[in-house]
Amino acid sequence: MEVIDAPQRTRKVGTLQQAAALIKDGDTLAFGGIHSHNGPMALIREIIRQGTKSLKLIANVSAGMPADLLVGAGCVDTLMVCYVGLEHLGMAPRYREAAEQGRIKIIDGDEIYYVLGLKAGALGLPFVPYPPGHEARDNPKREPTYQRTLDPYTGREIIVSPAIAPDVGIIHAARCDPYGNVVHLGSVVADDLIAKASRRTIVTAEEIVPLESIQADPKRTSIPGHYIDMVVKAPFGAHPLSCHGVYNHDEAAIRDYRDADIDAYLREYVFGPKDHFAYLEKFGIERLLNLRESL
Amino acid sequence: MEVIDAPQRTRKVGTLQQAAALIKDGDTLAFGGIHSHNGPMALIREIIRQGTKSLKLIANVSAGMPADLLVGAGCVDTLMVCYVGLEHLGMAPRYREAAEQGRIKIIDGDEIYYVLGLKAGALGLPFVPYPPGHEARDNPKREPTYQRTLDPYTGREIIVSPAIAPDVGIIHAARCDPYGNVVHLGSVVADDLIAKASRRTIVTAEEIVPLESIQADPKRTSIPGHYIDMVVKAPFGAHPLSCHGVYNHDEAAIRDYRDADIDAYLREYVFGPKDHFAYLEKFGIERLLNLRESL
Amino acid sequence: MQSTMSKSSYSTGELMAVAIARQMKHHDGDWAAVGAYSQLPAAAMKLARILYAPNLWWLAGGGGAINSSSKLVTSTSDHRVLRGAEYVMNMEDIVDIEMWRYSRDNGKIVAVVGGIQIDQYGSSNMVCVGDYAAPKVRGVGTVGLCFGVSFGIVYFFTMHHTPRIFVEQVDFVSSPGHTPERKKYVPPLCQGPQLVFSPLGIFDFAPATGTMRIKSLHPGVSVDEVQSKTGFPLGVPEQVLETEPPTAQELAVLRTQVDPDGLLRELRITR
Amino acid sequence: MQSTMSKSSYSTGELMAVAIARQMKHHDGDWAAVGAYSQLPAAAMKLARILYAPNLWWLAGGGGAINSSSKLVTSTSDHRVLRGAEYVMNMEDIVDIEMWRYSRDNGKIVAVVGGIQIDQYGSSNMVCVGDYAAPKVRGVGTVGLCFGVSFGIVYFFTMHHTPRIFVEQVDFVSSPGHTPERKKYVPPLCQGPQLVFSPLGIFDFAPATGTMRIKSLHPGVSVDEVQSKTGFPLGVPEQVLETEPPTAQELAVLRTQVDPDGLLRELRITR
Repeated sequence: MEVIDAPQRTRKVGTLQQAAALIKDGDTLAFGGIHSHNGPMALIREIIRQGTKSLKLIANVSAGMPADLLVGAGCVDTLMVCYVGLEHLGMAPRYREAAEQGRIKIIDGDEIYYVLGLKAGALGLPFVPYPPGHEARDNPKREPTYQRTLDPYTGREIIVSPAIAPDVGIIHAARCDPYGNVVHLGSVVADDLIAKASRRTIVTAEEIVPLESIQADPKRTSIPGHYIDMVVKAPFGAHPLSCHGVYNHDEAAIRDYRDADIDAYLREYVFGPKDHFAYLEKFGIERLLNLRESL
Repeated sequence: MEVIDAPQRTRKVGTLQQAAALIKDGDTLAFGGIHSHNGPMALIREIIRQGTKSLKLIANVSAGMPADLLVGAGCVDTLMVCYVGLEHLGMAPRYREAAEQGRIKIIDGDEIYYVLGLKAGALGLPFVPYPPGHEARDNPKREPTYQRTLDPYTGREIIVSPAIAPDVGIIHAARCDPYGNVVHLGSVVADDLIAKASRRTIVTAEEIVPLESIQADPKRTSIPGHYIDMVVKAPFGAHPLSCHGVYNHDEAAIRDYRDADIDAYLREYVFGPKDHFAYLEKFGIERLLNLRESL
Repeated sequence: MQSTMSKSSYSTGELMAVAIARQMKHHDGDWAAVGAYSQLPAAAMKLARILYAPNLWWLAGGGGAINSSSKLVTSTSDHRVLRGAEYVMNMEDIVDIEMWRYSRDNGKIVAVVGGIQIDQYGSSNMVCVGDYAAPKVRGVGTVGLCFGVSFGIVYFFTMHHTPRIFVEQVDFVSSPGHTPERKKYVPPLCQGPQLVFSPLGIFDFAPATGTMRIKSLHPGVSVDEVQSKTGFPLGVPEQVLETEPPTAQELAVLRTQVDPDGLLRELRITR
Repeated sequence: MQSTMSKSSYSTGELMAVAIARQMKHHDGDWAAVGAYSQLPAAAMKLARILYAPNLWWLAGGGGAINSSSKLVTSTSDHRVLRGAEYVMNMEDIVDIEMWRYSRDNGKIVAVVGGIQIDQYGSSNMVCVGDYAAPKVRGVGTVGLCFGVSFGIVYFFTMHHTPRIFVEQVDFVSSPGHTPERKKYVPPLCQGPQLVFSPLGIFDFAPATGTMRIKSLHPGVSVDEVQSKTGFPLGVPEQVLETEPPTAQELAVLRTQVDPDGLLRELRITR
């Protein structure tokens, strides 16, 4: 039977410009992916383009170029570090320089601090309580956001670290439907936790798939759409990083970034191109399509 | 090239008898599934058959017949309750009677106590810290395993509940390979957490699939085999409950259980049949196959 | 166009499902949890998404289906509920969202739950009748009612309306209603119980006293009848409204798309 | 049968991968974690599962692949690593198992990790060189070394053997070695660092002092050479063993099944 006058479901689809505008100066910003994979690079370039400042950046569990670029562009005030580096390509140069010169505040986390902090943020737990042993490490001694409390079951003093609840989380995935249901074809890493812990979450996706393709296999959905506030179509939106299941990372482009003068790089690849497709044009269709590799 | 003299991977396949023998008198035992779905019933019948006593049973998040049957058979000393009932079929009669007569000790949990308790057990966290609000509920007041401590970030006194780390976890799933890699075709509920938190975990499965079928789609694996100590092939091993993705629950058989004299039921369906297939014979192939329903 | 049918042409279950569905107009874009043994709210969520709140997200109980679009079945954790869903939550997912969603600014968490006792302040009990240490009836356990202090909004539904369910004071607070302790401890964004959908009517809570009062009575129900079946004095408004019966469109969608097997008409509902 | 090849016929990377793989004989049935920038241990795990420890479970870094059986690639979080894996962990899964596995009696958690500094007690540092407040070099961060107090056993590997890496005392303890604080706080089942695999040799820790000592030196390496490249006095056993070079079978499996692209031969390893 025909349903008359029923309201229609609202598509959450927006543009990179609209998405970047949701991130305000001073926000706590988390981004997804890991190393040279699945970073929301097109959106990060747009955030820089919009001149966003004083971000408290929650670098992902092993962050490379996304964190380094935001630091190099002067957008970052405080950086929560679990790992920031370029894996086999060496140190992340702008992060290292900014940290050594004291231009950014570092919060020295690690995998537990980051992952269980986000989990506590998602749940609203007051803190993360640690089992014994971490007293022997320097992070809880040197990083002042760790605290202590009592374990009432043993009477022992324990270490705790804070819940992490970002203002905005940004992730990149292979597929998303217009209502925010995300499908990762490869590793999810902590993208699901970022979506759960953040007050708002934006997904950029290689393609926007119809709802029916989600409903056909709901167990493939990696993040349910109720956590997602905006969906942006961004093909090759992780370039020069990989998008798992769709294309490999462009290692030469990452090396070029590493070795470049940061201001020249920003002029050429961020402020120069008028939009994401103009950025992609700088690499050309042959190079991009040769990165394609499914799982 | 041919590899000479290399050792072979060890299959973890065992029998229901061997699996039940891993559960000792007095053990803390957790079981998977929810309501009338995915309970490891064949193994539970074998545990009863072996006369296991004084179990500390961690009933699943919404437990029905598995908990009621173990209580009715006199195997349970302490019962952690989140929900024990028969959903639309009413109360779980042996649980209710044993609780009202004080024959079992009840730990009054709930979804947070159970799920985050298992999570803390998996992680080895000393306890679960609660956000404000739960002071207004009676569980933290009446159930003595809750405690209080200080939130050093706010100076506020908070509620905490204990980590849960069962001695043995038992779950039932549609598929498992010989090395313990599990595939749920439907809901996982807390089966993954049970496997993570328990010192040993046993899987009963409708079928044992080859490793290659797991490797063909590793993102379908719901629990990695490193958590699994024994794999048992048990077709219709959840009967009279459903196995998600394979067959529906046998509601008439659950009603019959509910209304039966428990001793008569145990004689006929647990102690009488010499093994699991003899149990299935009591229902017959037509009835069983008519329960089949894929997703 | 939206003609009203006579009382005899729909069941109380259908009436209640429609009433809950209409309330979901206020929750378009919000996220709603439905528990076990919950055909009424499950049908309501399906109906609401078709007619009134297409942006409503809802969870079918412990099975974890988000936005299940299959036909109504008895158990919300039945695997058939997963068909046509958009995501399947495990228990960690469920606790993650139900424990603390009010920190997000893009949607409230709503729940439609029940209890073996509900009192005049909207406290709910699933644990025991009588003394906790030696109960007359041992209940199923607090289960998801622990989230009663983290949900943004709680709605109750009951399949029966008797003085044994609607008691002056619950014997165990699984989830607190408008109690002094809620006021003292629970963040104000977690607003607690707002409405009760029973087989006799719809009830809300007086802001001043936090006590239950009649909002509307279902067709054919009198104030005397509902008061006689309630274990505490109900607030009675100056003008007692009648619950608007299901429209032809609501019933048609319910019977063709939501509940083609007619489960709502077979529910054992006590009036 | 298992003939030994001459030194020139294998690379130091291949030698180290084989040495780590052989150590995994002791971990058949255990669970091993390999991090980022870890071609050596990743190759070792693959080789070990084929030749020595078929029941070894291993995690390829942050990408989360369990028992990856694809050919070696540069990054352990590359999606190509997921091919032929048995499970894909997300970060919650990884933390769940790496934080507390010693409570289980069916297998140890083992890790093969590195550091920008490793000291004589096996403490490891990824955070800074020099003063923490004003570092000469700001490191990448502690990342997974936080599990150094929960892993059952820790192995180190390094791509270089220099006094800048092997220091008397680390400037920041990302993961504690055999320190008084480990003894005081860390459960004894978490045994801490057991071996160090460097381009010059294999090192263990003297039980009495907890300090690093030579276990074996790779072919062609002298005690003087390794001592001159180490920032603290190494323990020297009465008889210094030579690391057994790869056998023909090990090299064949490595080059045909594990690393057909020869990444181990291209690694920038400093001797």
